[in-house]
Amino acid sequence: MSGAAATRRLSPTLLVGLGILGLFALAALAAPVIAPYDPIYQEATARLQPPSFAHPFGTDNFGRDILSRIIFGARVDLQMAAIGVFFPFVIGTFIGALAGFFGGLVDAVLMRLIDIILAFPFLVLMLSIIAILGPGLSSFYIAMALVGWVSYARLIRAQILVLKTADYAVAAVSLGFSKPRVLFRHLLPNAVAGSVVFCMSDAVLVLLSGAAISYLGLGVQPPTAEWGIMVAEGQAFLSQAWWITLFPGLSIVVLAFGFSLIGDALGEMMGVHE
Amino acid sequence: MKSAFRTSRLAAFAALLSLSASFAATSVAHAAGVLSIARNEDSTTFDPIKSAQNVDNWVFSNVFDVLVRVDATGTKLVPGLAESWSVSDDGLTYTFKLRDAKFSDGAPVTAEDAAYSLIRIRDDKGSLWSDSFKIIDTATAADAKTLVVKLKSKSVPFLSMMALPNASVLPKKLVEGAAADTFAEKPVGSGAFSLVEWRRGDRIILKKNPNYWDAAKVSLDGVEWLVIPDDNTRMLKIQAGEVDAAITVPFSRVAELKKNADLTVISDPSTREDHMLINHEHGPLAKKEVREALDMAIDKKAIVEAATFGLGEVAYSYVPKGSLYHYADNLQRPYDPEKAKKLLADAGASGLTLNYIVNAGKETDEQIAVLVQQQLSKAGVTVNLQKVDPSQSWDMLVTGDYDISVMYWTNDILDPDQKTTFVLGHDSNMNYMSRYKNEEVKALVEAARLETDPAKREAMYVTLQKMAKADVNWIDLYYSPYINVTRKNISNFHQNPLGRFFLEETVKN
Amino acid sequence: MSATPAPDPLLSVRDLTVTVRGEAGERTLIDGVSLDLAKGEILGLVGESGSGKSLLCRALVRLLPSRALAIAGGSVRLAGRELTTASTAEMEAVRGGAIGMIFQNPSSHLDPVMRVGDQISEGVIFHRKLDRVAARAEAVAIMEQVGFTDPARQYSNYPHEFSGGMRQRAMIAVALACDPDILIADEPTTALDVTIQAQILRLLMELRERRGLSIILITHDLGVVAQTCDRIAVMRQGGVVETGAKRQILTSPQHPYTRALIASHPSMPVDYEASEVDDQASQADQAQPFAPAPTPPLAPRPLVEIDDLQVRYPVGGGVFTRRRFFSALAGVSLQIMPGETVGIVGESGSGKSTLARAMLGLSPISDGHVTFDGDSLRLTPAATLARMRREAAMVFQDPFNSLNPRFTIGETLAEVLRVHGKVAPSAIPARVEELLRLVELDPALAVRRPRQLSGGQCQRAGIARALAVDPRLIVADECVAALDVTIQAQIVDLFRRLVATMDLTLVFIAHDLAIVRHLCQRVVVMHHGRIVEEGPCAEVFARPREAYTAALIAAIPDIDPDRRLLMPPASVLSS
Amino acid sequence: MHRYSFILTRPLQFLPVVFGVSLITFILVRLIPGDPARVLLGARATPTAIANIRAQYGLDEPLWLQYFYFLRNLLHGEMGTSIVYKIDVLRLIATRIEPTLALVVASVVLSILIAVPLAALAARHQGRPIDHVIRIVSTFGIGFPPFWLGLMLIILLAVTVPIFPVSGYGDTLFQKLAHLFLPALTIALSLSTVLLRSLRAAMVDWLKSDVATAARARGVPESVVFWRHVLPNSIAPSINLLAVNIGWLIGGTVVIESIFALPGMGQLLVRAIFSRDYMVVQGVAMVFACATVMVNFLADIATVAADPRVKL
Repeated sequence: MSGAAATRRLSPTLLVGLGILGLFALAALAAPVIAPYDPIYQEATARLQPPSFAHPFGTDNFGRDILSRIIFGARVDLQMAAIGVFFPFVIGTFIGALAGFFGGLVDAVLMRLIDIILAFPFLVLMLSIIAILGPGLSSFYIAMALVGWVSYARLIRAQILVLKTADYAVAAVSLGFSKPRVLFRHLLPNAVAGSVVFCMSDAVLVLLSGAAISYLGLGVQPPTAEWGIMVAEGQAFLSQAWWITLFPGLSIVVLAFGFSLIGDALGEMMGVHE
Repeated sequence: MKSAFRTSRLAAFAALLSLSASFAATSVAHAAGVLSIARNEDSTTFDPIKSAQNVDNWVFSNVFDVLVRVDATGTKLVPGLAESWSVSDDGLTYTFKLRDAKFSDGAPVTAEDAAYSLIRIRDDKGSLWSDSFKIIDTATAADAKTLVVKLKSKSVPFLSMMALPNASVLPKKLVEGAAADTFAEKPVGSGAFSLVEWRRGDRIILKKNPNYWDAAKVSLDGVEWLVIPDDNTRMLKIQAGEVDAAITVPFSRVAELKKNADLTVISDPSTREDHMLINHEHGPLAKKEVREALDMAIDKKAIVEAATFGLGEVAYSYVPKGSLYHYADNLQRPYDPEKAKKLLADAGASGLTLNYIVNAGKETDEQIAVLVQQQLSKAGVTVNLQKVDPSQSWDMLVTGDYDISVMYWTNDILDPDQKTTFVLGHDSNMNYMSRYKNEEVKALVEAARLETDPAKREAMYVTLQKMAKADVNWIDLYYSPYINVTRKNISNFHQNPLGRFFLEETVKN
Repeated sequence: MSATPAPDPLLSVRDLTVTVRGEAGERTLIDGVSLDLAKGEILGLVGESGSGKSLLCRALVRLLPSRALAIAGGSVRLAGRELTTASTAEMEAVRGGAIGMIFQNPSSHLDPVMRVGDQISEGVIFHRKLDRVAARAEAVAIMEQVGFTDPARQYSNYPHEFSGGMRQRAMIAVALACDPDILIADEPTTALDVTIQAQILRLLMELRERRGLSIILITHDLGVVAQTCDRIAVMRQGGVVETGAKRQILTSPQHPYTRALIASHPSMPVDYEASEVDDQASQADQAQPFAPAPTPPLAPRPLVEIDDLQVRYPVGGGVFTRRRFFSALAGVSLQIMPGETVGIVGESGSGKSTLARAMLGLSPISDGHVTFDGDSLRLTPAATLARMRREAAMVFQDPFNSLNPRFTIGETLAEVLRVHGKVAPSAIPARVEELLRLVELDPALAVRRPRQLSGGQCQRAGIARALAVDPRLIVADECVAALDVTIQAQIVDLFRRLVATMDLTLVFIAHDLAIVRHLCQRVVVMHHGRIVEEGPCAEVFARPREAYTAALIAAIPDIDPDRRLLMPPASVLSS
Repeated sequence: MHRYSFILTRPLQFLPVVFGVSLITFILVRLIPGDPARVLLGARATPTAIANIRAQYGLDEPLWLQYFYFLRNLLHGEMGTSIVYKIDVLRLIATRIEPTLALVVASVVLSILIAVPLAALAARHQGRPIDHVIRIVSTFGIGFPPFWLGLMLIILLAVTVPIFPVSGYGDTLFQKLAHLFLPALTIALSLSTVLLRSLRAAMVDWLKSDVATAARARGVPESVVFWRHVLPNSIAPSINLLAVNIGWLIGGTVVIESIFALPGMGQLLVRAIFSRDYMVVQGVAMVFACATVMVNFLADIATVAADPRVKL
């Protein structure tokens, strides 16, 4: 109803969300400039230092500066969130669009495939892929893409099923537009709104999956600074050095908060509910 | 039944909501004399020949008994089920005299049972120890209490192997008669405790075995081995007083636990040695000078400080400190990254890049990796860390798909021969995957196995330790103790260097 | 029938003003409206969309749709009691208890997950404080009154299990459950077919007689008002422009807007030109006054020929049960000659839209043939479809939904031109402008998206898009149903001009017989997937052969207050 | 009834799903570098011992033959023998099902108990401060890594203030509930936020809906409008969301199980993957797949029950 009014003026929710994301993005871009220390530099004499002026967020068990690691970690985590969402989004959108548009056998086969993947224990896939391809971000992305597309495919398929009966879709067909044109120029742009909103909560999911994999011992390669792995590694020192886990943990929470806000605001703007 | 279920559920909910009851109290509903021990992994089986894992051995030692035991110091063999034994002059025939002992079901332990158990570990298809016990030619019961074992060839370490929990004496009648895994579900042994229940993934419940030959000495009424995989949770569990003991305490937690007045942190010497494997077949690593340079470029003291929190000790020989024939004066190359850099340059290996396989999920290993990476960079060596899960790293080590990797070894027998053979003796595992080759060393390993004179034998092992160090077969990193923690009311909770818990001596006050 | 307003009205509205707080400050939505409603009176509240008639009625019971809206001034007095300042509890007693409401769309106003009977007894329980059993009995009794045939059983049915007409009856039953004095009926028949509409209107009038109800009937259709109301209030832009007795308003409207409204009404001209039509029904020689009959006499080949066309959809059934089919079209045969203007009429579900889509190859055909200018869709599907796409175009019902919301009007038109390639790329902008002028749209609107246009403008853009292919055939599917009457009249005029000037064949589908009567030469009446009657327009409307057609025509509410609204005999409609 | 006839036909669709899962699992776990025999033997592995073990478990056969045996065994209701635990996989799984199942159920129940009242509160005060507080707090809740949250809960509610046990599973129902509370809460804190957002959105829509307006217009008090009309209508879309999340949960409780030492299937699965215990990985994956399929099936039934219009 108020869609037109909402698009004209950015909602405060969106502004705060974008502000948070922008702050982290800025930190990531300017990491070498603003980080007070080298994120992998170990200072043997400064292990497990509590927050101080020299180290605002304290140091870890190697004497590395937590603040600097969080700033550099923003690079990895934002990249994880972006790539971890991008490929599932693209693949899922494409497959979902095909299934919804063509229906019939294509749809039946793809839907069974989706059922299988949904029923497949995520962890088996995650750990297997990482084991098969070797640990590292690219394996993580591949595993996320293999599983993550399903949600998008389902969302898009449902949307396309509705939209393809819309008058403008029928009109496009009746005007002799080719199938790819109808699908990709007319239906898809109108169908992706829900998925774009979902992207934001998915980004949170990706970050948390990365952290969970780190907890199980397979994540980003050391000594790379990444928030999830910092939390996981810091757990060993939970009771004596709370700052090792707290600050990267908070970073995840705040970034997730930012993503959620953006998702909420986009959803409101596009009239989409999850 | 249904209404009973409902009322109890209602009661549970009421309690949950009011938060009045302390649930913690309900879960420590142990009988007074039952010792609960938290560990990080569950047992896998109760058939001793089908496991090669410490988690199983710990419990095997409680439930089963062996002919010969290793004492608490880990350096002497003492009588177990065998009261005494003798060795023939040619070293081929061993005669064991069994004491009057009973299995937990009341049946006597006979020489027949002992003979059967030894033949079984050698011949059974499911045995993981066949190779080690191939040396046995025959095992027969001369009479009800006399076991005669004939070896195919002379072997000094044989007696030590009899102390392996895997060679425990099992009741022939029960094992033979039962289907494959029935015995493993309801094991009967002659140890200090017997199995009451095994809740897989949760706990193993043992009770005191009244038929144990030394039952009078046993103070505990029972033992519970709880599985708590997460290190934090395990430590929190004992801090909350929900268990009596927690084992494998991470180094990082020791300082904090020591501050807790309710807890006792116990540090027992072990045979564990952490070392860095080097793939001798990979390019410049074939050169002794390069390996020497790496040894010099690694600051073991810093590793001991940072990764073991000062609880370990810098290692300098593959024979662990405190164990048989350890050579205390072995060479220790000083930490000198500059010299290492020069050595590398001289050997034409400047700008060396190494692929370092790290065992994922091992806190200390990951920390060492990060430290070593930085230390070696000071000597101009680039290290690429590759974190993989332990099963896979094992595979990569076997196929030689690595340059360096940190592994550890704990002895399970008292004699140094086993480790020496695996590490230096060119056996089928490529000298512990290092691909180290030195014919002279190999010959000496063979000779040491057959030498019966302890003094001569010690000399041979000292030489071996020196030669290995000179060749840098690997880089010794550190020795570390077993660190366990108990509540203050627990006493005599100890592990010997081979890992055996002496729970028959433990007291819960 | 027409009651004179009682001196002391039951409901009295004075200077009622409703405002909305927005980002740009306050705006007035209802602007000082004053109205009276006497006991037993039916007041017709007429106006086009956006005139504020629904909002006004919500304001009466203080059910404003958003918290941004507020009653800024004026008074609403119900039997002397002021409602604008009444407490929440008092208002809850008034709502349903004194004033019952019926809404336009019973499908969305009935709770889909609650049994119909429970929704009726819900109000009974709250207002009359009856227990469940008694409330149920009461609800069953009311259901019987409003025309449920088996209320005891139907009490337990869910809304979706009823037809639209029955749902509206249920809605009425909900409103009547607490025996209110006033019934506010907000467009109660707009979503219904004409025959059902007639039934519902009759029911309302009966109820008025029987219970002495006062009714406010909100509608956009002057015909409905003419057939049912005592007095009429005409609303426009939040204000009442004219109030008065029905006859006075209809015969001598004072306000120019009222006059325009009456002029736009597609009334059925009863006797007009009926004499001109003779009995020959041959399609070839039609001399209609609307079209200049450009048909070349030497080309008798029909442009579209439909032969025993059947379209079936599977419904339900699965692995274990036999598949069942719903026949949307059960053997339709029809010929459309070049240059002809054919109207297809019928109620919802009669298959007229399916026919339109099947005619253009947009719905799969189960059986039968469609031939387009000699090419059979069955025999040479690819070639025929290709021709159809180049030579035929469609105009849709929902003006907003038929245009891609992401494209501007210009982009939409340009895309068609580009895909068809009939115009050189450099000439596209000029052609777009030309098309917009053709449908009488300001070319400056080309940069707007559908949401930034009015419904009428969108529909013109939709027609422009159809014209962009240079079609020989245009199929217009209910293309004016969603528009206000004044706009409807303009669009129909536009079609008439286009047909007259452009050598077009037009298939015009509508449920509104009056419009078809105005526009078309020939009419085809459909019922349950079959053609029940066809023939020249004037003849069919003047002398329908089938009872169904007659009932359909009779049910159209005429603007003439003297014509009685006929309820068609139930036997014709039941099936 | 006809609307529920899908209950008879739907199970046929389970077969391809479970079959597909078994095939993918089979291929995937065997592609992982690493050898169960070597894991079993540890540092003392010798080539002959490895060959012996491989032969014993049929790992030396060609892959297709192994899969064929697997399927054949499956038809006899067997899933093979665990390489690590040396017992029948189905028996092994049977010992570990209950804690996982209980954890999932407890988490879902707790999530609903948290989400529904809060969503109701927020929706009924849409745009007011209480709504913003609930939304912000719940949005924050999404971002906590569960393992961190779990540990914090232990420290807070089991060690500092010893109300609940630190970890483990109990004997009696009462103990089990006590042990399940913290892990279930950990999951519920993130699951409920998802649920809350979707419920709130639906409730806000339904509060503005024609149905609510019509109910108000017949004098139904606001609270009754909410509980009798808005809530029942808002539930249907959340059922699907819940089902998808339960699906994730079934295979994703590993971390929680590990932290709270719950002897469930997640832990079994991770250990099995890390020790290349192929048979167990396959078995657990198939059980998880069946459970997920069942959950979706139940969700379908619930959807049909919640909305009389739905036909499947």
